[in-house]
Amino acid sequence: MKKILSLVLAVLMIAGCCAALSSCGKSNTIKIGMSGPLTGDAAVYGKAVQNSADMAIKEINDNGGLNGIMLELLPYDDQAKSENVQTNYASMIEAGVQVSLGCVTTGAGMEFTALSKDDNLFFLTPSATGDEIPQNPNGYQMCFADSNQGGEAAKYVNSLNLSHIGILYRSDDAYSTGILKQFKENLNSNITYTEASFTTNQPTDLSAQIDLLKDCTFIFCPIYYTPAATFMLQAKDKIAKDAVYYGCDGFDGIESAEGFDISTIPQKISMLSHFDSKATEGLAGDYVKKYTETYGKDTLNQFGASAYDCVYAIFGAMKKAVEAGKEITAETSAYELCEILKEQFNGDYTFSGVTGTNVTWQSSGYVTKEAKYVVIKEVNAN
Amino acid sequence: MDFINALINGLSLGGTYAMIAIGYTMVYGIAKMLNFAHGDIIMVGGYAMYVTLLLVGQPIVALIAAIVFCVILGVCVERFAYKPLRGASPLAVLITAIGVSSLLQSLAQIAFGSAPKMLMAVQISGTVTLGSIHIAYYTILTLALTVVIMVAMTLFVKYSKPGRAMVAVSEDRDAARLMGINTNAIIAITFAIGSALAAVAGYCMLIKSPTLTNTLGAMPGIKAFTAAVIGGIGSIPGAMLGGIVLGVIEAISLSIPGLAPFTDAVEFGILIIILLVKPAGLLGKARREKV
Amino acid sequence: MNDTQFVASDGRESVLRTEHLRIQFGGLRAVDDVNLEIKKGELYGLIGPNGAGKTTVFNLLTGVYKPTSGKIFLCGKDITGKAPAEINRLGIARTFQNIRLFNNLTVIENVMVGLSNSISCNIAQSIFRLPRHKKSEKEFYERALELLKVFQLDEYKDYLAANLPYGKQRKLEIARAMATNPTLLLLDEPAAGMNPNETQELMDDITFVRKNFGMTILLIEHDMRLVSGICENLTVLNFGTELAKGETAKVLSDPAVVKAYLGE
Amino acid sequence: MNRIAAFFKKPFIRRYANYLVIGAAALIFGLLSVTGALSMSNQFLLEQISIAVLLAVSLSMVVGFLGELSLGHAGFMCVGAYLGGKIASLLVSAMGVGESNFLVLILSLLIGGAVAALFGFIIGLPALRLRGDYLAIVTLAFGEIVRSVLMNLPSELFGGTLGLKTPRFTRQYLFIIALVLVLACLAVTQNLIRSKHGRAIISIKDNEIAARAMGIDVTKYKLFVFTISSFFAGVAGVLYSYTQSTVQSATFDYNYSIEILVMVVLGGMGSINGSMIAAALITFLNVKLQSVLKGDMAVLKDVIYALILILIVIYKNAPGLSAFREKYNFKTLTAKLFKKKETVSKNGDTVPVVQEEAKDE
Repeated sequence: MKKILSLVLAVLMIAGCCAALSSCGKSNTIKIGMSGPLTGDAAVYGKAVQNSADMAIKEINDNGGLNGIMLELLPYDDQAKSENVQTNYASMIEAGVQVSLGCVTTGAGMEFTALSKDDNLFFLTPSATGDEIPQNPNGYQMCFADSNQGGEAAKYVNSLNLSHIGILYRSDDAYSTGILKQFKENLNSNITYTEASFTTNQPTDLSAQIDLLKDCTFIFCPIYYTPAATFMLQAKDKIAKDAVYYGCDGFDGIESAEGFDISTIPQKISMLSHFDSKATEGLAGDYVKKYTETYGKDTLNQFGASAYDCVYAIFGAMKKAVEAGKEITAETSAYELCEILKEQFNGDYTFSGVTGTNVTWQSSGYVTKEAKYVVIKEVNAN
Repeated sequence: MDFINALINGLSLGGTYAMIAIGYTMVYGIAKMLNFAHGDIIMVGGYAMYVTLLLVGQPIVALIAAIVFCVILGVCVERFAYKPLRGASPLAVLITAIGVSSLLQSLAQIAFGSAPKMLMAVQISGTVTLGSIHIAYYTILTLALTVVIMVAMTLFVKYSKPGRAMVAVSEDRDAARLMGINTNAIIAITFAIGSALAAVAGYCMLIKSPTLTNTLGAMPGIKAFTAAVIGGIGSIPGAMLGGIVLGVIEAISLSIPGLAPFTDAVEFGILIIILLVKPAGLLGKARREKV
Repeated sequence: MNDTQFVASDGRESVLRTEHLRIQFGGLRAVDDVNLEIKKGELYGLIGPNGAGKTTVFNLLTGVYKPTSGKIFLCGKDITGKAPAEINRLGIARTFQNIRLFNNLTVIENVMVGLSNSISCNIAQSIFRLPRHKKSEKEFYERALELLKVFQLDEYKDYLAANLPYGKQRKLEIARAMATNPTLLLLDEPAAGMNPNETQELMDDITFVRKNFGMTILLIEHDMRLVSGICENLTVLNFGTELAKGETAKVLSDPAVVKAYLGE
Repeated sequence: MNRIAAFFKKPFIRRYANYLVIGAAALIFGLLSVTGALSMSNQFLLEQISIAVLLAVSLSMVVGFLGELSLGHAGFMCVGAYLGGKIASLLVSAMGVGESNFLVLILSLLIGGAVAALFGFIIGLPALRLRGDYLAIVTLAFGEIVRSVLMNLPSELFGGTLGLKTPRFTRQYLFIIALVLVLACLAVTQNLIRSKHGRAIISIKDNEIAARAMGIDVTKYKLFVFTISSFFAGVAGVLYSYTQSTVQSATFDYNYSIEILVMVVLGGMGSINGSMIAAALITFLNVKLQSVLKGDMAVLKDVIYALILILIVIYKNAPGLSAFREKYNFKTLTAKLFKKKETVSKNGDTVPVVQEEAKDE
């Protein structure tokens, strides 16, 4: 009995302080929710999304918000694990979130898609590329879906009339295996490939994978940029000097890793992406300059750029709806706001931002925008 | 010829696992506890190298700084987290070690941010090709360090006074205390050596691939614990053998494309088979309970 | 239960018989060519200097060690090489040189563990609390209490075994062994570390057990006063071999035995 | 105050106190939930707590009573989640019933639990020969093997890296069923421990050689404990699959097994009530910290959790602090708090009314 009584006291104490902290009353802002890896292995991608969304919201609020109504970001940490999304989703609903950026990773995103269906909570995900993420009417993607990213990449590789390519992918990651599956389906049958895979448990030592791929002159890497940088650094004198690394949108930000001097990599590095973190002019250039000043270079990547665009796309759609007579206030429910935004996104709403110009969305939630073939670095001259 | 390369990769990978495993097995032998935070000492050593490189820029100085820092950290962790629990149930100490491990990882993320750091200055590139066999310089250095450490440890345990005292304490702590051995000092020395080896292991990992994140030490720690058990927990030569065996299994499994995604299953599967055949590990001596 | 009735030399039924019992650890023959013959209801002594192999014989009889060669018969049935649990079910119970009680169980629960095989109640009956469970638990309690009374331990029944004083722990071990309803009881230095009146109390318990339960007992003991007081026959072991065997008084006066024990 | 204390001390209440607490929780929260008064976050919280308690009680059988260290409990949960989830999704589509079909839930619970129990039996076999840390690493290895294999099987089977789609039971009722299963597991565990088989299991933990000498069939009991423990871990896994829309093997890594072990150890070895309370509190703490610490504060969650863990373990277990613990433990605090009236016992010295706590079976 002693144990039970003593610990019930502890429960009340904790509940009290937590309840007090979280219910900070109904402030008059439009709340934008976000669930992403703010800690753990994938924290660098989650942090980029959180920082960029904050930056966009500050800019919008600085020049008046939505007709005087300020926006507010509620970023929750899910460590890129699907079992944590449930708690974050409930916190969002109870904090009065009206619109959201969904999840940062595909694995967690699947859970968010299912949970948000009944509440009709609108989400525009910056980087959850799974094909099934936007399957419900309230779901949209700012990033390419695996299928079209995999398809685009295969189309590009087919055009290079190579006979053999290497593939480096992460076998325990939904993003990597999702794109690779589509890539293989669209690859010409005459192109053979050697596959090398790694998992979260072997992120640093890739020597076995290098041995498998050392004779390939073209290596397709549907992986995020941290393991990509690791592979390139470790393989720089083992793989042909004029080989080409070709990645997808996860590749962007490879130069931002602190201490990583990309010129020491002899091979060419290119990617299919909707953002180039080396941009200097236009919207992308402004974003890169401002982000680097505010948050530093080490979390500058396309996850952030895409999140920045998501906030502006939602804001643009809301502004357009208000101009068209729709009424949006801090009290508008998530359900109503979703209907308003769906009307815009399924309609003729076009958005131009850091990751694309004249971007439109289909009612299926998939984005149509021009994929850029971005060369991060040419083969070293010597 | 791929097999040879895979073998060489396995030896260099096994070398790093062996260094970490020696730390695990010594601490287990002496303090009868599983120091789950041992893997994270590697990560802390990495960040110590990162800071020193910013200040001084010399990899060798960075390594020495990392070793010194890790030794201090290892001894402090033992002094404040484990010593109070001396005599408590081993499970309690295990849970504290788990707490220390997650504390080190989260403090590292607070101090250095979540983005990975690339320690290019530490990285050693360049390979030697003999016919179709490629041996990278870092593999040679790792193997050299592994051999040096193995020889040093074996001599230390056999011929040095603290070394023999360590063996005595691992055999029977109370008896050793009666023989005038200051067991607390010996346990502190064990943690110091274990942490120093962890720093060197961190160095060997970073010269190969210089990516440093706050979760760098997590999985290698578990692999090293597995290696220590394969070799027979508590036996230093066992830890060395277990580390090499595990490294080779992992490298070979990764070199076969179809098998690569199943590498974890292959490694742990072979571990179970070894333990079923030799319940006390390859070199462990089965302690027969006196009836 | 006994398929062939072994009749010992003086007509009484033989409970335990070993033929050329030997066990070798590497080169060392810990026990060599031991031939015991213990008859029903007898209190047989097994004495010898330290390291003579007495406890090793016990471990052979109870299946903890497998003999290198030789046979062990219990009431005529060959039990060589069987597992400890099975040997216990066949009728041999033992105590240990260094006490091995169940410290997280109370005194009465320790004895109940001994009774496990004599009162049937399968796992399902226990989990679903079928009537068989209640009945068996009552029976466990009563029989355990009865045994504790025999050894004057009933007032400590709810103490944790570890909290008992040394002498009482020894007696609990015997009570627990008795609970397995053995045909042969092996006592490994029960009087070790006991003061004189505890030893006397122990002797009374042993004689009580022999009389009331008709128990056959094989006793390892150093205390000559205890051995000569209650053992009819005994075997003297020295370096694993039988030095002398037979009627207690005659053997104890044998010069070879005196020499082995007391030296020159 | 004394009447309440007296009420709690009646033997019947004390013996079934934990059943009553859980039953009351199921009833009260169930009514709240059915009438819609229970918020979504609390429904999710109750699901997570009941699953954690189920895992803690089932692990305490192996770690607390049999005394064997298992670091692979999440592996059994993974088997339950994948097998049970797969059966559930097949049945839902085959029978064309809704995802919250009660019959499908029961069937998948049984099948998921049974398959996990089979793996428990298989893992029990090495347990017969291995002890302590060697067995711990084998259980950890088992967990990692299950995870690695299930994830890399062709995606038609178990969904590959994208995870297995599983039906989602309605939030209103799932935690009630989960609490009922906790009661079942508690009943099985306590009935088992408070019987001759329980005594046999504890005797094996205390002194295996003496247990064998007393005729205890150590092999049977070890295998049985591993099997029944992994059955309930499998059931917890199926329940977990019903709380998610996709089940992913990354969830069931060794850290999850360690978290369950932390609950059992912090709860006090061999004390079922302690394990349950620790499981509920740790889950509550984790969820609340996750929902409160947003944005840049998120990283503080692990720091706080780690510090609480280390301090509690050192406070509860450090031999040096035993004097400190005596002075400031709960009993003396409540004695001062409620100004207990002292009764003079027959031999003259004052005896505080709050009785020595009964041995916690």
